[in-house]
Amino acid sequence: MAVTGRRIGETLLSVDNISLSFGGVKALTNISFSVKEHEILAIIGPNGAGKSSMLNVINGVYHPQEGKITYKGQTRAKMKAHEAAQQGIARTFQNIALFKGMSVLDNIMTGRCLKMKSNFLLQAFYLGAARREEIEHRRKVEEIIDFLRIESIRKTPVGRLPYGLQKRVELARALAAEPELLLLDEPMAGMNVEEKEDMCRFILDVNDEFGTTIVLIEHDMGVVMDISDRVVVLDYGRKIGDGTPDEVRNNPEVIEAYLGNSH
Amino acid sequence: AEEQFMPIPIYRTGPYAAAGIAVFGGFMDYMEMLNDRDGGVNGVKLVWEECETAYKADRAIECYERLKKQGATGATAFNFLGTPQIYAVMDRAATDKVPLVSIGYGRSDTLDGSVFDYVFPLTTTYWNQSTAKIKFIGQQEGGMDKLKGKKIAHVYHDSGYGKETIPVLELQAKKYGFTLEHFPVAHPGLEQKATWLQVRRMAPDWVVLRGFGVMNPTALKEAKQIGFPREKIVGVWWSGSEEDVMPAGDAAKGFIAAGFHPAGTDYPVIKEVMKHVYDKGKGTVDKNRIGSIYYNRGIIHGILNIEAIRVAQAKFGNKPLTGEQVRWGLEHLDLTEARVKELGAEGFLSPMKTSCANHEGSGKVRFMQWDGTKWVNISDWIEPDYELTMQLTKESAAKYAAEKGVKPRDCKAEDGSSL
Amino acid sequence: MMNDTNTSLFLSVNNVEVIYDHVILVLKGVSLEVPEGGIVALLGANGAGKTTTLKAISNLLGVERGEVTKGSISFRHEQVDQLNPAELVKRGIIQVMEGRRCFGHLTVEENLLTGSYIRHDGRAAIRESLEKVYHYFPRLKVRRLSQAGYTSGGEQQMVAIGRALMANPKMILLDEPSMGLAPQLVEEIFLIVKELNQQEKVSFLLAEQNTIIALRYADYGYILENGRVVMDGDAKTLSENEDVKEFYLGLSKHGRKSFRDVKHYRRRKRWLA
Amino acid sequence: MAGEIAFFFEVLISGLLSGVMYALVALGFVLIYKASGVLNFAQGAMVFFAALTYVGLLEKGLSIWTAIALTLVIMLVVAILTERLVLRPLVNQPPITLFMATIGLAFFLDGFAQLVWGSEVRGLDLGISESPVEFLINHTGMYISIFDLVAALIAGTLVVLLVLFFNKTRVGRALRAVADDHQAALSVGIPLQHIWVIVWSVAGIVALVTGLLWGSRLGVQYSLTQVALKALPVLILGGFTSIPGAIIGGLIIGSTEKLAEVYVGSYVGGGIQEWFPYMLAMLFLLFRPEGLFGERHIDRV
Amino acid sequence: MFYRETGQFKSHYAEDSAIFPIQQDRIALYLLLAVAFIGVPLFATDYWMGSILTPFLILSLAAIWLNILTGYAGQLSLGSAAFMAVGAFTAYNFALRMPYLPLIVDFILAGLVAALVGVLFGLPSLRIKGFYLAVATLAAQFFIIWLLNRVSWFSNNDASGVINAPEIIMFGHTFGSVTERYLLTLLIVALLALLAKNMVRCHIGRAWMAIRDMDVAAEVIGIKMLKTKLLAFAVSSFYCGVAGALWAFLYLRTLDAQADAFSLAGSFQILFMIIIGGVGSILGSFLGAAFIVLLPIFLNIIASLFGSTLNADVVAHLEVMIFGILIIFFLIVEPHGLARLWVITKEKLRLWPFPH
Ligand SMILES: Nc1ncnc2c1ncn2[C@@H]1O[C@H](COP(=O)(O)OP(=O)(O)OP(=O)(O)O)[C@@H](O)[C@H]1O
Ligand SMILES: Nc1ncnc2c1ncn2[C@@H]1O[C@H](COP(=O)(O)OP(=O)(O)OP(=O)(O)O)[C@@H](O)[C@H]1O
Ligand SMILES: CC(C)C[C@H](N)C(=O)O
Ligand SMILES: [Mg+2]
Ligand SMILES: [Mg+2]
Repeated sequence: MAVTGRRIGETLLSVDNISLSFGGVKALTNISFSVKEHEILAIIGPNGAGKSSMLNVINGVYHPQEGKITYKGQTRAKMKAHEAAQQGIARTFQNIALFKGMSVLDNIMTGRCLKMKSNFLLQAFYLGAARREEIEHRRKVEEIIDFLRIESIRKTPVGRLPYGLQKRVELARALAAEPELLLLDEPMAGMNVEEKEDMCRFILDVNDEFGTTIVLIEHDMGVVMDISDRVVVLDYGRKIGDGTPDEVRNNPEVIEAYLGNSH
Repeated sequence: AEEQFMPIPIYRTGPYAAAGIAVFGGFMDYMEMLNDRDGGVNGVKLVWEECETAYKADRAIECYERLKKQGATGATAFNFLGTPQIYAVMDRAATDKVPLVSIGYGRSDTLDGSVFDYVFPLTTTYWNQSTAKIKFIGQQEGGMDKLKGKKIAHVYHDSGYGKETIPVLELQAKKYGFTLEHFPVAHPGLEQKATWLQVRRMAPDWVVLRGFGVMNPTALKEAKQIGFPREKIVGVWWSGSEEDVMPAGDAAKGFIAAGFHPAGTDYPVIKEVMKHVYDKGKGTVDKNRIGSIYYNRGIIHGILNIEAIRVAQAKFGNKPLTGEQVRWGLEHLDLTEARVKELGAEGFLSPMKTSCANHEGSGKVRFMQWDGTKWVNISDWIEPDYELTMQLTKESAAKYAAEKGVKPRDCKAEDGSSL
Repeated sequence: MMNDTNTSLFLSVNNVEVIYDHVILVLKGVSLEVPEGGIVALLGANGAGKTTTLKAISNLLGVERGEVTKGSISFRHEQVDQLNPAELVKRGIIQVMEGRRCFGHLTVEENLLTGSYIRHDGRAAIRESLEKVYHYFPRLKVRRLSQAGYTSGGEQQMVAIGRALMANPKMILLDEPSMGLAPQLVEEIFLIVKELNQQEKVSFLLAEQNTIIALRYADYGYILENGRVVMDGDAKTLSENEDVKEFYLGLSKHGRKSFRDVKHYRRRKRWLA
Repeated sequence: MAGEIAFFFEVLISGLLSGVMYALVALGFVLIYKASGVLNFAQGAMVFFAALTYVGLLEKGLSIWTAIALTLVIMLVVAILTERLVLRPLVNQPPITLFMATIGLAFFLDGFAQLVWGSEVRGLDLGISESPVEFLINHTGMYISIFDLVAALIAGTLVVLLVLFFNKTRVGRALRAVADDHQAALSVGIPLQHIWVIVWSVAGIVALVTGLLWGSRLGVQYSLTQVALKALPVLILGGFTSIPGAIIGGLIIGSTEKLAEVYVGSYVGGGIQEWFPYMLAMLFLLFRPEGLFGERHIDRV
Repeated sequence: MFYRETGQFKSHYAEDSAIFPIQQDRIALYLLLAVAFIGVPLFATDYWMGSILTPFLILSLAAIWLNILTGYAGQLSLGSAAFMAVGAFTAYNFALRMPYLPLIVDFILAGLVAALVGVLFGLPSLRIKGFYLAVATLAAQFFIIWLLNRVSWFSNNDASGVINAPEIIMFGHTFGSVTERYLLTLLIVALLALLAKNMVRCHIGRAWMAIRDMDVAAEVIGIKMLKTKLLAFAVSSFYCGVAGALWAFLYLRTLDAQADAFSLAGSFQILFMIIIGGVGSILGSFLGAAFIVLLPIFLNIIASLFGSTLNADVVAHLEVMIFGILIIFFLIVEPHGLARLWVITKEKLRLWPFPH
């Protein structure tokens, strides 16, 4: 189902022959796939298949032993996590990685850290540029807060929020960086249908309105099949499928390894 | 009734509590005795208040500020029982006109009363004591000339207190031609193996020990473990209390320490204290501590501080006195043989006399040896090497005066005294 | 509430109120019952108070500065609100906490063994339970010597459930068991639940977001909103309720709608009236 | 043996033996760290408290063994009260909070011990000789004291016993679980309370042994609380969670600090053993952030 | 009832992100400042100003250092006192050797040098975490003090190592009296506290908190670990250095590398302050300092009231015990410190008289 105003473009990211292992455990073996601009790509696979590890490789948390990654035309074997951020890759985490001691607002504001330039002395005196900058970014963040409809919890410490809202705040934080590539690790885990619907809406809107490319991991096949343009299937570190939702749905190997017969 | 206020900046807690409790205990008991026996000093009752310093300079400052204005006429004089505390409070005391009394400790150059009006290192400064120690060692070796070529190890508490005597020792090493090595021991001095191994390697003829608290027994034990004879270790008087040797048990036998007063209860003044204080169910320490070195030192504190009040009363009248007035008293102490006897302290306190120029007043030191159960005197009163220390004192005091812009008093003119 | 359960009354929660930090009122009088051998689902949106309810039962609130300020909880006719968690586990109630909460530094197998701490029936019996867990979750056997902290999210979830099984419980409080599990595995877990329920007579109270599957396996359900039970009934009845269909099952009158088509505009829930 | 070489070995060996004494203190820390993930600041105070109670009881005329038994009972009571009054209300709080609570406990024990027994300095004679072993002097020229050898023996035995206790009982596993996550441990039925009482009691026993050995060295007095400082570098070097780590760390720290003091210290004015162990431990951590045998910090997203 | 924010609407984000968004709080603060700057000098005795409030303020500043470092940036340190010593000796040596520099410059230099040393000892934090780091920072504590003590150049070759601080002359004025010194301290501390507050509510503060709460996630967001951590060490050590200089110049007026405030005990004391006061709260630094500095003194004063009835030894030990008990008590009441207790009280006040 094509959505208006969204064109899938050139390849934004491609991973080539990535292999990653921890001690004896081979988390990823020879994985290659690519992500196109404005696309929503889902990665699925059984537990422990290496999906999260794949995201970690893409944004530099893990360094693969083999293979390379090409992002926006630049090829590299390894990068630091904050470099990935600088290049416009943002993400959320499977085990929520919010900053527990801070309020929702502050958490989202940290998402804009790369955009804040004033030096700390100015900040200390809260003068001119620093002050303007704070306020200007605050405005931007408030837009995101409105967008995700979390106005009422702005000042709440994130630790007190229920799980689902935390996930939403985490998304907000990632969005605050205005990323080109957004990596979402199980953004809908632990939500009921109503909340999943909301979340899907947000993801689609982000993709639509900001043209953000999205790679997401999700176990809810309903969601995956409905919102993604393409699906990559991993199984114990190997890629066993790559194609449109329909193709994947009917791939016998995928059915065998992951979907089971109920879907 | 009229009252004279004495601040008691005690330390009952921390690593050095044993010293604090006993010394101040003796001090307070002595005052209690006077109150009970004589109704105070010439009709002026003695009152006091404790403040816990934990042997810390910063808390000492707070105690000083808290107590300095207490009582009708303010604090009589502060006895901090700690060199760092004296350093820390010195300038304030001068400004506030409150005397500081440091009996057997403190800053050595404050002996020079023309510069340090308000500080009184009564009995003996560390510098003087140190020269007496070397003299004693010389005596043991059979003459100062025998010191030539001898080796002395200086094991000291690595603090302002411990370092105080380094310059004097250096001068003496030069003068008498002995080799000197310094071995610092960090506070509080729990672990000295490496130090004593080095001492063993140096194989000195004598060890000069300037410890405090737990550092002392530990040093003695280590000495034993490396087989260094304790008879060749000479300690400062803050190494020479029962508390310093008893924990070392056997290892302390034979150890020699300086002293400026004896242990024991066989002195009229102590008997008086027992009678007027302890027999009436009062008293601040455990009865069996009476007569210990620390306790007796506390009695000395009492005698000297109160005597200063008396001297000052003779001039200013029998009423509560200000610190400034007591200062005058401290500067005009004259404890003659006879006066000491009157005080019931014959053989307990050596006679002394202070002056404008000399705030120390006495300076004699005597050495005692631990026989496993008690301290035994093994020397006569030994005079320090004034020639050497006075020179050093004058230089150091002059430097201080220059730095601080203090104009030294003309003591010649005041009472004809000079260093 | 349930009407015919007096005979088999097992776990019952009466009008419980919970306050966090002395100021945050979260549960506003929740009552529910689990019959012996029953599987009861606790449904509700984020923040409704499901986790809090479970923790109130297992008495794990204390350590979060939460407090049951009203109401009572009884298990097999015994008042249990004052018992500490270890006692509760001994009596047979164990909770599988939300968010896995594995002991990161322990290996997978050690994690499982911690679950048998309260047992005194000998090594052999414990060994047997361990094998049973490995039988249910073969993946864990493969990873048994890895530190749990380094296993994948799903693997950790299996560890958490397996660990609870190791205590041989009579009643398991399962908090979001399906979270982060692959669909097959979700199915499997519920099958395991059913199996334990039928063969070993273990009762379950499960807080679950995956309403579809929860109602398929549960006998009875409660819907919690804002700290109150707003609806309860047989699983069947519930799954036929219009609101439940729309908000929890994602079904509209015309069957399942695509996630793509959802609009932000939505209908009001009837029970919020 | 030639003088200098013999001296070197003498320094080395005395260092190793002091290291054993440090390890003894470190053990107490390890126990509690293992069980709660917290550095027990009160360990020093416990050492002092135990030793003081023991000599206090001796002074009251008790025999050695009754005094030891009674002290052990008292340490058990301390453990129970600590669990009940301090730890239990603080379950699941961040480690730093618990750490602070142990500091409060340290103050309390310091004060309490002296309140009951007074702050006089007391000697403690265990009847172990401090003299150097004649045989070694005669044959190697080295001065190694009997006391040190006995202390090493006791410490070694203690370590073996503890390792057995923690590896052969289920308590060991439960302990580590508790250290990882208090709440989760509770949820699987690990009785935190018992575990903590057990561990604090064992730590109390270790404190008594430590207190007796160190106390007979230093005299039983307030400064005993400071021996804890000697244990800290040992801890980070060996790893906070490892009992063998405490011993190995102790040996390394003890020997290197003595060697450094003797061979380097003299060139820079001495007293470097105050900081040398810490520097060494810190540099070591740069290569192994969890110490020799400590558990790695798990960092995952 | 009266503590309400109803009726206070915010029309700008600037207003909302002000330090005290609620008007009552602002008024309270102004009152407090007025009391501190005007009331205290008018009515308090020298003893109070010089021996209680001055050290309290300086220690609050030191507590701010540790709070920035530990509370905000999550790096536990036990070397505070040594950094204070660095500051004190730096200021002293600049004052001694470059007497033409204004004293205020000496203080700033004290901070800067301490910052430099802080960064140096902060480097290991890139690899070492938690209590391991804490113990490793003891290396700084012992090494620095040893060095200051051993190299007598630092203390102008004074034999005892205990030296007097020079007169405080600033802007052509000699700060000789207690009141003047108190005011100067207050001014510096208030200013630095304000700066600290600004920093922690700005971008840099959020970056610190982020690495504290979850460093991996922080890095993924784009926060540079190296720079942020070291900046935390630098900024906080700056505070500590200034605190040290103030301590030596305005309070003790002596310098001694062995001073208690510069010793390990001093470091611990500062740690106590932030834990009791509230980790991650500037206000907490002040509350904690008040607790730790004032409580023992109050206990001691109260104890001296019993002086005649109770054995003094007993009282001394009771004091220590009660101090310990109070620490535990407050932790149990509120593990996150006094500042948090304060916030909760305010929250309750807001609801009062209607609970929940
Ligand atoms: N420790 C706590 N302190 C303060 N508030 C809390 C705490 N834990 C939970 N809450 C609050 O209690 C409410 C209910 O939370 P709870 O975790 O029980 O919800 P839930 O139904 O389990 O939600 P989810 O589906 O997201 O897990 C939430 O609003 C939450 O903010
Ligand atoms: N840092 C690590 N150290 C050791 N092993 C790891 C590490 N990270 C991941 N692994 C292992 O790599 C494998 C893949 O893990 P990953 O988290 O990528 O799985 P996943 O596909 O995200 O699974 P899930 O759906 O359960 O989250 C797992 O077996 C896991 O245990
Ligand atoms: C009891 C004390 C006065 C001795 C001490 N070490 C000092 O001189 O400072
Ligand atoms: Mg994953
Ligand atoms: Mg929940």
